[in-house]
Amino acid sequence: MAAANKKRILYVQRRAPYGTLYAQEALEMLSMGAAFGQRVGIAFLDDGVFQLKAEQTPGALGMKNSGRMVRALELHDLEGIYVEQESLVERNLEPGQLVLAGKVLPRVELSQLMAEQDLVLSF
Amino acid sequence: MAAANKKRILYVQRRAPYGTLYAQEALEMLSMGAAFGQRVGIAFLDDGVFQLKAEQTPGALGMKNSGRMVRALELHDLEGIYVEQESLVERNLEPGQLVLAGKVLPRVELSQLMAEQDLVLSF
Amino acid sequence: MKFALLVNEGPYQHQAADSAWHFARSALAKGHGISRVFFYHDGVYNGTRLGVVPQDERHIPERWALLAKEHGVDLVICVAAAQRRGILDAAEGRRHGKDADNLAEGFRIGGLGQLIESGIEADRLLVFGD
Amino acid sequence: MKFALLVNEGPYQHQAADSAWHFARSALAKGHGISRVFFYHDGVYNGTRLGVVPQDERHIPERWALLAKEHGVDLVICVAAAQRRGILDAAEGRRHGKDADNLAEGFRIGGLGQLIESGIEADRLLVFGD
Amino acid sequence: MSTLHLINKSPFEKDAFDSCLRHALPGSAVLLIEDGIYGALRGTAPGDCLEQATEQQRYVLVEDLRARGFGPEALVTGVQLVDYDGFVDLAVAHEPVQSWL
Amino acid sequence: MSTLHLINKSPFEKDAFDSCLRHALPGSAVLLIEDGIYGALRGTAPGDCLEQATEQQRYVLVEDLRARGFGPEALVTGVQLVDYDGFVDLAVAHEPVQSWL
Repeated sequence: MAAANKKRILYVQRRAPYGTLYAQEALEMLSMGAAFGQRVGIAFLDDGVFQLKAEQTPGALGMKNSGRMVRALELHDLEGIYVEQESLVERNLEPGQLVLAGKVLPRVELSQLMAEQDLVLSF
Repeated sequence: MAAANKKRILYVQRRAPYGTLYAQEALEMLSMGAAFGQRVGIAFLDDGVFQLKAEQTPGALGMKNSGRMVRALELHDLEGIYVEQESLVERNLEPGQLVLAGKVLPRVELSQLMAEQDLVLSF
Repeated sequence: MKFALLVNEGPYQHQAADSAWHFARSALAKGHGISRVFFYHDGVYNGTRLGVVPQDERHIPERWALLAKEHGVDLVICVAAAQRRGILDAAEGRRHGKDADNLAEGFRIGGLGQLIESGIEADRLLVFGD
Repeated sequence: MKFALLVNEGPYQHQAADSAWHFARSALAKGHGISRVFFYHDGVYNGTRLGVVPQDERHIPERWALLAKEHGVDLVICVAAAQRRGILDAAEGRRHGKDADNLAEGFRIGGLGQLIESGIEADRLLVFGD
Repeated sequence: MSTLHLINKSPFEKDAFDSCLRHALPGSAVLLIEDGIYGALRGTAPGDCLEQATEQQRYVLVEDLRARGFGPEALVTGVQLVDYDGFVDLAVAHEPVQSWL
Repeated sequence: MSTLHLINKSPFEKDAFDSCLRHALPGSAVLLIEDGIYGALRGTAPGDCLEQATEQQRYVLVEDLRARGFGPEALVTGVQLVDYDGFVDLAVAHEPVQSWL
């Protein structure tokens, strides 16, 4: 498919990990679908930024490490990994505390980015 | 069972109807359990007060009328039907717009009432 | 126009499955196409054939199946989400050594790729969830 | 002390079933009793025997069943909530003319009265949900 | 084309409504469905917020509004009612369609 | 006996945290579990709110805190950590136990 025909697809992650499975299953979908040759990105905003927190240790709960799945995003050929600045600030998280170095964007720029997509996937 | 041995049980309804089934299934439980000879009450607060709104007409959605189930509460031998005043005000609802005449309580009194229960059931 | 729908919640508990069905029916009535409805997360529970619903209540899985039968809508249950939650077709049931299966007629088990494919091919993808 | 638990959500999708299980296990380890776990709303999905879970992941229905086997915990699935959502035992399946059923061993189908009963008899009733 | 934002959550219970309004660009459309319709009630904080979002087209799904016992007279000004057919038309006219779950 | 309030929701996403704190009487206990633990983070609006609720005993479930990548140093002052055994002890010591779902 020619680049001009590629669809821009954005996964929007607004939920915290562990309390629900939404975040994890969205990541599973992204990793399966990333190979479809489209222009795929992922955005973390609101409680979704908690998915990026380093040092997640869910062992005592017997749950899979969601932070490790997030880190694996860097292995995929993604158009971009975006993190909303205001969401980080409201939650007292700093970029240095995150499992990966996404592109931190102010809300106004993330809003623009979301509006430019062909497809927005929410979970 | 002697009155002194009866348990005080309060159903706490904090969710709106239709968007989820929680409210309706909680009412089903109450109507089944009301006959157990305990001192059973129900409290509507936060979005739960929307369950009380008169003139619900879910026919076009093919869903059961939740307001009718709420009205049927008056048929049960309940200790009380309580409605939080602040929750009504925040949602611009007036007692006259409700399907039944519950006891409207200010938040501070409802808080006290909840604390006096033996059992609080949330859905 | 060709729509694809993603349904993320099970029947009854959340209104999402209802809203998606009403949207699909209206779109079809207006002459649009629904190429596929993909069921993910708890949405896979829409595909059970074991539901017992009172006569006077809507039967959500059967309603979906009718849409498939009358309009050729492709109803796809995500295999990964379904396995975890105990929704299996006969082949999956056998493969995993189960003594039963529960997928309703009109639905099929498929992979996540089929959602992505829908998203690419359809003119619009709408997500219904909680 | 005697506890009863109410679980309002299905396995995996929400943490409620996990939290309830961890609470039960800790209470039992400390010498308390768990008289009953009652599954309501989407909680009834905890009782399926058709779930297929990867080896390295927790199997929530089996974990509940083990609690029933080792500690005699009564695992009750609400019949009204279960029928709507397609969770049936063999008798229910036959009664409603279904060709299959899916309730896991260790669970039983019961009425809402059994939750109320638990609430009355137990020293504490804890609710786990979303 | 501009975005159609879908909100299906009560603004009193969840943050989807607030987050959507913070992110919706001028010229985009916002459609309130399911429990989202509570966001359009006159005399409430979320309603005031919606009323002031004059740079967006704002719609309420009438089937969900009626189900919950409300009619147009309960809504803030500037909001248009649509039925499911209108919902389909909005989805045709906008791209992408973004759900705020 | 006094109430044990259970909060399992993120205060940023849902209203359960706020509603619970508005209703919890002096002398009651509040235990944050699951996504509720985000309500105890230092340097956030909900955290400030929890810190000021000095008339209630405030607890955080450590298994849920660690799972989400946080430790005691991230929490506001006045909050005690408990594990699942401590959760059971709190449920024994309080009545009723009220879940804010």
